[in-house]
Amino acid sequence: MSAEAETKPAQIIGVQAINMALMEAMEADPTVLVFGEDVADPEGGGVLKCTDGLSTRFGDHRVRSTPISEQAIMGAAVGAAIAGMRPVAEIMLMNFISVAMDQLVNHAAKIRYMSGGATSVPLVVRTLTGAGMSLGGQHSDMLEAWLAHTPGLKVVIPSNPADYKGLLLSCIEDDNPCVFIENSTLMYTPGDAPPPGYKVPLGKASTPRVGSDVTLVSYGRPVLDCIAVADKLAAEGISVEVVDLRTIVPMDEAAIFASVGKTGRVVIVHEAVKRFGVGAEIAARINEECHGQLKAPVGRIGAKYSPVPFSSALEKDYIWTAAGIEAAVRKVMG
Amino acid sequence: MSAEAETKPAQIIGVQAINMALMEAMEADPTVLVFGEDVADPEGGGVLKCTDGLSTRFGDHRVRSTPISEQAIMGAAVGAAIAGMRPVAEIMLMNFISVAMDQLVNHAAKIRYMSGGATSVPLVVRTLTGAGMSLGGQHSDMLEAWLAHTPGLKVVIPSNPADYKGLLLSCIEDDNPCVFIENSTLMYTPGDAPPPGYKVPLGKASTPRVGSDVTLVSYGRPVLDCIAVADKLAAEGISVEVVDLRTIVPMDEAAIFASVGKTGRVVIVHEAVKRFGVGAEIAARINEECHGQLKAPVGRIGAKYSPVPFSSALEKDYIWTAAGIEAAVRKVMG
Amino acid sequence: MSTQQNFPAEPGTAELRDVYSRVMLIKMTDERIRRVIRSGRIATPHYSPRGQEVIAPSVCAQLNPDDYVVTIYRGLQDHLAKGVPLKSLWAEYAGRATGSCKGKGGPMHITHPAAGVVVTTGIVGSGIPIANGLAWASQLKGDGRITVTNFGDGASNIGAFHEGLNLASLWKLPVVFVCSNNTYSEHTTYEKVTAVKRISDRGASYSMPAVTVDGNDPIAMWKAAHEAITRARSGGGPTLIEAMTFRFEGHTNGDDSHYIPADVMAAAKEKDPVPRFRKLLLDGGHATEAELDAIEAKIKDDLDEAVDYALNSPWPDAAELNRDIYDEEIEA
Amino acid sequence: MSTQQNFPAEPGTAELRDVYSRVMLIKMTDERIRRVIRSGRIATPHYSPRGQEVIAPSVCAQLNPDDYVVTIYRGLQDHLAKGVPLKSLWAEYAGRATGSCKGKGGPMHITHPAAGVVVTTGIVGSGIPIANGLAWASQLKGDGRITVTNFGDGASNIGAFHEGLNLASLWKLPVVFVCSNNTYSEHTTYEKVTAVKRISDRGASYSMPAVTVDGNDPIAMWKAAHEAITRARSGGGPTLIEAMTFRFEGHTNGDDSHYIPADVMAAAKEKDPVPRFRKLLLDGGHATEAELDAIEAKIKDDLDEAVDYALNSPWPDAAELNRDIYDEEIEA
Ligand SMILES: Cc1ncc(C[n+]2csc(CCOP(=O)(O)OP(=O)(O)O)c2C)c(N)n1
Ligand SMILES: Cc1ncc(C[n+]2csc(CCOP(=O)(O)OP(=O)(O)O)c2C)c(N)n1
Ligand SMILES: [Mg+2]
Ligand SMILES: [Mg+2]
Repeated sequence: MSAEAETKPAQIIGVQAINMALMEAMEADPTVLVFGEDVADPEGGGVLKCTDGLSTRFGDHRVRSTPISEQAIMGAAVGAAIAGMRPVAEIMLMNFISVAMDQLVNHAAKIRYMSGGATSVPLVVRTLTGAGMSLGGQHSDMLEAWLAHTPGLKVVIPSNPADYKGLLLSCIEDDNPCVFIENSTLMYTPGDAPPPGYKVPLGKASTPRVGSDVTLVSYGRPVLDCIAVADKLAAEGISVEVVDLRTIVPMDEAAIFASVGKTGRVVIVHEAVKRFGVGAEIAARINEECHGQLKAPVGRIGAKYSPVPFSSALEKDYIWTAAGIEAAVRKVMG
Repeated sequence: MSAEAETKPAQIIGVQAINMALMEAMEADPTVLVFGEDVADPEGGGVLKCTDGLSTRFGDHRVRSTPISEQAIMGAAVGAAIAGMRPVAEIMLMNFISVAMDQLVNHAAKIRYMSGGATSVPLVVRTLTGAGMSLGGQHSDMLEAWLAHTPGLKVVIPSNPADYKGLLLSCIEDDNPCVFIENSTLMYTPGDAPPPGYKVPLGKASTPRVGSDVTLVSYGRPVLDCIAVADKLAAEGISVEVVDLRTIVPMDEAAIFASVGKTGRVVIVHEAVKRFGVGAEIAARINEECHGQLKAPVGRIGAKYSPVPFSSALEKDYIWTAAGIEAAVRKVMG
Repeated sequence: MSTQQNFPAEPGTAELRDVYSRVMLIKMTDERIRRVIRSGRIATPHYSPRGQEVIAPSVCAQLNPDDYVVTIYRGLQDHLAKGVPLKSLWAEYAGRATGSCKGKGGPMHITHPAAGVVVTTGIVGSGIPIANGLAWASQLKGDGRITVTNFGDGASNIGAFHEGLNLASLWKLPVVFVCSNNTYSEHTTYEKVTAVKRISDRGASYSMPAVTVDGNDPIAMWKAAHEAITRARSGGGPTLIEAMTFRFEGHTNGDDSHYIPADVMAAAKEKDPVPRFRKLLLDGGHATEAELDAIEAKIKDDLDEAVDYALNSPWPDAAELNRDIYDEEIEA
Repeated sequence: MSTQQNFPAEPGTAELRDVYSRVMLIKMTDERIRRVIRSGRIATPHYSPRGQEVIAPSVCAQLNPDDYVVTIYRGLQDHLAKGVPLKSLWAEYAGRATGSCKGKGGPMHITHPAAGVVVTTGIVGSGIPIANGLAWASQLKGDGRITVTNFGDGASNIGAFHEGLNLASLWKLPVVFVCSNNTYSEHTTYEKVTAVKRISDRGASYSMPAVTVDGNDPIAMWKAAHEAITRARSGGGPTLIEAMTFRFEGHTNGDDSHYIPADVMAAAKEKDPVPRFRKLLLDGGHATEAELDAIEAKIKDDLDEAVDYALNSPWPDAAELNRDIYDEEIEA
């Protein structure tokens, strides 16, 4: 084994990170419950194997495969949370929250407030989504803007295995309802394994690349392309800072404003449909708070205003591209 | 009867405007169907009487009271529309679309696209909402941002009886799924009755007040306060233009940019939660398109980041106020 | 750990008097609420339980304080039968800081964990899946609690009902599903929207014991509830109770029931459960006129006090707008 | 106006041969799809109907071309049985401009109105309420059409099923609800998630005629479908058919069915409906080996041609991104 290989941390993928976080959380806290379609071991421990081994280790009273009944799943999470448990419910794909929106937005998000703080709902919803795999219009949507517009929820979208693990643990420990959004591609993308016990606080952005000319604000899968573009442009002498938000609610606005204050130029990149997306709020906030400091209009990249197309020929042009990010950076550079 | 009274058009309220539009549409086109909870005459013609008289006149085959089954209602609308009808489904209150979101966003909005244009879904969903009546957290939400972020839907929010009528007729004639959002207060607020056959095209803003110093961009119930503030400030010599968007999708951006191009100052006002709301997209677009022309940062007013409180003591401070609009106008005036 | 009280399978004098007191508390509170709303001193939607008062007390009198109740907008009967204090209830109706939800939730969302009232929802059917979650937690903790959830006949046609009853049956959850069948959903009759003769017939879809009972008969209601509660508490799983009743006061304030044929309303009022219950107590020698009058007098005093308390309570402070959205205060 | 064809209550030779041809078309197309996907020439999720081929043809052979079919992700059997042309189907699988949805929808959303295939959905249960809408339109127009909607056993636990069957029964809609019960929802067994012995028992909740039938038996399936179709077409309202079957190829490509016990799979494969059907035709003198071989040969040729067509078709143009979102083209 070479010296280099020795110092390089082990690589894991998102699926493993999720599994590690759930194992640790269930081990540490007997009130943590895991349930959803196919999650128990007789069902294979989840279609992606995220929950593999949990029911064997912690028992089928705490880890349960459910019927295809998203309202019942989400409602059970709400009730169990009110009764003092820490349910981690899986909604197999994010589009399916559309059948459970009532429980999520009218109940999970609002019960603490409507009860005047008499009850609270410390649940986690894990859900998977993302374009780029030819899954078509009903299996790929990024709907975080709906959730961010729903006060009472926290919304988390990590970009790498270490964050998957660290943020999921924080969601489970958090006393508020958290929606944890996993990406179909990232779940198989390797990254550095975090040390045991690793946790990432909610509401704190990371800065995978430090730079001084332009800020890229992003989250989730496009962060990888932001980093690639930053590295490419560094060779040309364009210094790009990449801010990975990690959580949409609460949002680390201080990190955004600090970076934009430094660079004066910013491009926001997300996978979701651009129009009325999270990027609109970020852009509006930057324009409000960094008004005198902007050297160019805020750039925004998101998916086209359309359902997600099936054909790979269309899908690749539907979402962001590295080339598009690069072009946007060059544009704000003037 | 005085001469003045003779020239003043008759006054109607929103409820009557809706009823007139439905009557006209059902009369003109036998494929128009009306259904939802309590809408037929044996059930009183709707809880607000919007659909009063329809089932008696057009028969209970075309006008049907349904079970409390919003998924079944929305699904029936999708299917009937595909089969060539023009269903107008009522979802009693906007919060209840949360139980029917799947049919609305995964199906109504996407079916034309996913079928490559082989089918289309010309349905209308009428729904009621709005704060200010102490209906609490689950009966008052403005959720138009969710719908606007869902490509394939059209989204309409009128501010006065004439527009209620004219826009509803346009929605029914439109070949796309339209969500028509009524406001609980406006439904009882009188306004000029439109002439028979009156129609308002989708995607065209109106300008109830023309001005040159500041633009107020709004829609729905806050438009009334925008107008009141414009009138008040006119007396002080501040000239306020009020742009009433009327439709959120498609949005009359040309009207917004033209007005802001003229005034250089703009405040956006809506009832929905400000954060991640429709105003964020409008602000982002103005900053993108009117970059050099802005004399002050774009102002934004919306509800606080919280569920809708029950107590009138809190509810009044939760949403926009006329005083808040006035202060925002003065602020952008510098 | 929930105290395992032993309630008799049939109500005796003590039980009937207990239930009756709760029934009268509900009836008189509802009447007072409607009066105060009409007077303009409180502005809120209100869903009267007048005519349906017997159901909740017959169930709740057999529950422990820490058993959970999940109810709906028409929930006053559950709130009071389960023991939400009159003062915090009234203050919530009045939107005051001293209300059970600090004025933030309102009558449609009354919450009082000390009385076991943990969820009141305004969305038809949505309490059902939540009740499962509460019951699942009890099952896991082995705390002996059961969960009762109330909903209307109209709710039996919504998806959440189906998903909820299926899961409860599969997981043998300690839940009692109480459907108060007043034969109307807002303005619509049962037959027009429900493709089954009795809602209890739907129990078979979930292999769940289900029964239809006269919800205006305190003895029949007690017995049905006793069986269901015993089943839930002993690990036998859920039960569906369809309690037949009627509502006399319109769906909500302002609704004059114009869509209910006069003869139907008249026949229903003939069966008003409250005078019927009073007669049962008197005829059966369970109580004297004087004793029953004393109950009413006491409730009247309590109501006077509660209304006074509510209307003289402070409004919530604007700072409350920033609280209880999350565990930590935010700038809302 | 839908042509009122008269199909016999029991299938004769002609009917059985018709059904068998469709069955074989489904089986061979599915096998080819899996082969082409494995070869890497097409990248798409695919939900194999292998093992379930008899159900859809037994129904669709008794439908008119303009009758509506609503189906789901596992819908290949319905698409083919109802007559979606192989070329546009294959081109859609390949994401090409010539696909039935121009490559925009993909296999999970195959749409071909000329064949009556108007909705294919990827959301479990969601086709049911939509089927009602189509059927309601037919009822209003008096066009004589009926609507068939297919879904799995797992779908019977979701809210849309409940709401949809209730409404269909109330409005006496001309719908046939076909539940293909393969005893698995993805990796989960029927018993673990369904609190009723037979899904057909749920018909009672909606006062709806319901029947459980061996979905691998073409004669039993034909008869059950005939009764339901006749009922729907004559204004008698909806029927629920639970067709018992099994899937041999995993939930989707990549799934090796590891969660299905080997003996369960072996027993199911013993009952493979396709060889059984072939035997029935031969034993009953309905067809000769040579005739059946000719059917297969023809299908093979058609498949060769369709695959070729699909893989040589153009990709959709980027301009398509702006089309079909609304009736008018927009800058997406
Ligand atoms: C999902 C949903 N749809 C519609 C409503 C509006 N709504 C409130 S109460 C009600 C009628 C409910 O009838 P039922 O379940 O019989 O209860 P009841 O009011 O008779 O006690 C309706 C339609 C709602 N609150 N939630
Ligand atoms: C609302 C919803 N939840 C979950 C899924 C994911 N999913 C796709 S197919 C499936 C299993 C469906 O089982 P069943 O209804 O029995 O049909 P089968 O696949 O066996 O034909 C699941 C859970 C989905 N598509 N929609
Ligand atoms: Mg009722
Ligand atoms: Mg199945």
